Amino acid sequence: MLAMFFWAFVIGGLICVIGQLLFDVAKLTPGHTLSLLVVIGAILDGFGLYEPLMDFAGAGATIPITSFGNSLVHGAMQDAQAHGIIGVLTGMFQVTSSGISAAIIFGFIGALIFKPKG
Amino acid sequence: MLKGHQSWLFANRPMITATGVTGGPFEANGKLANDFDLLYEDLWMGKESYEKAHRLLLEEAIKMALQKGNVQKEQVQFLFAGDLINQITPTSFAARTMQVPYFGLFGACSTSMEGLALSSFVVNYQGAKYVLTGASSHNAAVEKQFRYPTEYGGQKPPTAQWTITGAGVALVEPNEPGKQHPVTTSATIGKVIDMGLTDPFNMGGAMAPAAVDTIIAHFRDMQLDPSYYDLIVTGDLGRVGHDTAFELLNKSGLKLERKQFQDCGLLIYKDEQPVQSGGSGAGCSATVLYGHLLNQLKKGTYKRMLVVATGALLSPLSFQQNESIPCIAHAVAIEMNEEKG
Amino acid sequence: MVIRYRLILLTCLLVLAACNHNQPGKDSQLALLKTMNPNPVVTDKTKDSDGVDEIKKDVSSLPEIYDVAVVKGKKDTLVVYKVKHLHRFKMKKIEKNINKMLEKKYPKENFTVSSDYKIFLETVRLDERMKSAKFSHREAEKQFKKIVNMTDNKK
Amino acid sequence: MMESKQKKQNTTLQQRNYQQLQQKHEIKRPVLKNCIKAFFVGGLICVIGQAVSYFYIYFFNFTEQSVGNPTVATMVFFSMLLTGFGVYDRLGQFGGAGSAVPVTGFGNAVISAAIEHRTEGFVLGVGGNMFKLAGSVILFGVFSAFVVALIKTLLIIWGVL
Repeated sequence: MLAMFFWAFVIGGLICVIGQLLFDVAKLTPGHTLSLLVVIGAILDGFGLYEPLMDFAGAGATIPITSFGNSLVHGAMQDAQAHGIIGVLTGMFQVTSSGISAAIIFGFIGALIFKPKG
Repeated sequence: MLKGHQSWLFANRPMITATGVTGGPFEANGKLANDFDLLYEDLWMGKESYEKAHRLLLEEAIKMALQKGNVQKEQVQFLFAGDLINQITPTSFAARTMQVPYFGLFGACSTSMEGLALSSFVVNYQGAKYVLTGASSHNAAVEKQFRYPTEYGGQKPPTAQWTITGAGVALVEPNEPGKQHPVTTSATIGKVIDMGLTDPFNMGGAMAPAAVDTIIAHFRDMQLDPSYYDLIVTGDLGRVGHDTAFELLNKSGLKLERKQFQDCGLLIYKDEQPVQSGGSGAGCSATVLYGHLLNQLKKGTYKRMLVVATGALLSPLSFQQNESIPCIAHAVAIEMNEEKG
Repeated sequence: MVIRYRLILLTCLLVLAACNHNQPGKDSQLALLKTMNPNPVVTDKTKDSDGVDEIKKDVSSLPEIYDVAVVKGKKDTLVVYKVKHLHRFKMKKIEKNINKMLEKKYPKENFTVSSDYKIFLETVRLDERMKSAKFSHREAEKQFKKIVNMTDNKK
Repeated sequence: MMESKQKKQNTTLQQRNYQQLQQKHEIKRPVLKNCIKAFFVGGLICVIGQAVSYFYIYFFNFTEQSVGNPTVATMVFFSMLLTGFGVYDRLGQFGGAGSAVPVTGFGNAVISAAIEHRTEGFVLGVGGNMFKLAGSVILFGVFSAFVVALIKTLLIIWGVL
């Protein structure tokens, strides 16, 4: 379990370093960088590489935004296996819904109770 | 009177009789806090939106200038002012409150000198007895429009600049000989210069050539040597733009000394404040000039100064559409009125 | 400001309440931290633990694995193990291998194999409860079925 | 790519000379320092995430596989608090990608936009602008996932995989 924390730290940190290099060396905006990372996550899952990384690094792989792409593919694949090709459309958000709905809900609650501090 | 190609000589030497300068909490911790007339502890300034706070900054600065100049707002003929927000609403709304005939200006961060040049021109030719001119910006309101939400955790590169929260307003009147006030003697209106830079986090680098172009034009039109001024101050080039402009000026053959060439964006904050490359925004040159620099002029630290306010004429839309950043700079020369006899 | 402080307080309370919600036994508190090597558990009275010991030994012999727990219920046998960290990349393959090996060797048994920490934790908890006399076999069987179900809808 | 090439051709000699001169004065981004900071901030956020997921494994009925959802939701909740108290923008300036890449950064993008545009009302302001930063992540995530999943499904149907 302690090894898990260690590897979560290392892998999570490294994914962030990739992001930082995209910021500073490739001079991408945060929006471009995050979009790119999500696409990379989706493609990695397409080759079946993201799941082992998640087994290995735990939150180090599930917390970075790359996992968003991964779980979108996952949801789509699950439904595709159950319902055929139409499942690709319908299953998309089955696994990821929590991140997006949490962001929407907490975003709205945030707007109700907070003011921007500047 | 037109002099040279793009400069005005103000033979009647209009006076800046009073100024009002307001600022926010970040400026209160800055180097020039003592030169502000009114500093707010809170960015909201008791208003329900940053845009309203922005308007309040300008309104208070105008009131302050009127009060110090002992003039009623009904006596004022014109107000020349502007800011950075869409359709310059904060300024227009302040003008609604003031009920003064109003010219809305947009020159991005060069608005302050655009306004001062126009006001001086109008007063010089007896077009008005009292003219108010000014510019303002509000950090959070401007960031919201041009960059990201203020609470967004994006990393700003070291070339980025900090939009200042503040408003500077000057009351311009016809010259009365012997009165100890700063006077404007000439102005040079710049043309739009675009060197093809596209990084919105490096405005200084984009604006430097515009400043240089206007400074060179000023000395050419006025047939002067840089040593005529003991201070040439740019608006908000920041560290990057200022260094670049200095090198460009020296390459062009104008002999400037480092001490003589300063920048409002570098003067306003302390080194340890996290402003990256320096201050910027329409309020930057306005607050520093109408506060700190005019105080120094009155004290005698400087005899003559040339203020070159620079503006980057971009919008969030234009840079998203991959347009480069066009820039402009306007210069106004200021000195103390001659003593009587 | 007051509202904000209340909000923080509320969060703290929520977290605390969640912490107190079920007090686990001493051993299971550390189940994720150290090697437990729990004894095989049999929830069914009628069967003895001979076969179970053997299963445990077989699975433990794999080099990628440490710490194995085996629970035998009425129908199913649950095998839970921890994978050495650097082998976690191959976790899916290891699971497949174990499944294959067990089915070959014990064709009569119905195996559920898992490497999930949660399942491991629950088997240790089950073991602890079994030791206390109050826990009947029927309750144990019920709890066991719950654990097996957990592995089914794990995704 | 095409565009940047075109842009280069459109610049005059004078512009190019100036850009070279300007580059000399441009303050370089401290890439190494930024990367180290991103590594530690990002790593730390992931460790907190790991701790949260063990918390859920321990006290609730979540397995390692299913714990991702509550963990993400909790991290976004933390992100809301930090954003609302005005801490996350400072963390972002320090940590760069370290705080932007984890899901907390996604939460921050949504929540900061929601808070910021509250003055324009809840429908047009909060509702209309909530996803102005994070929307592209959802768009490209969903579309790329669609393409990947479609290809994979077709390959499975055709018996290639």
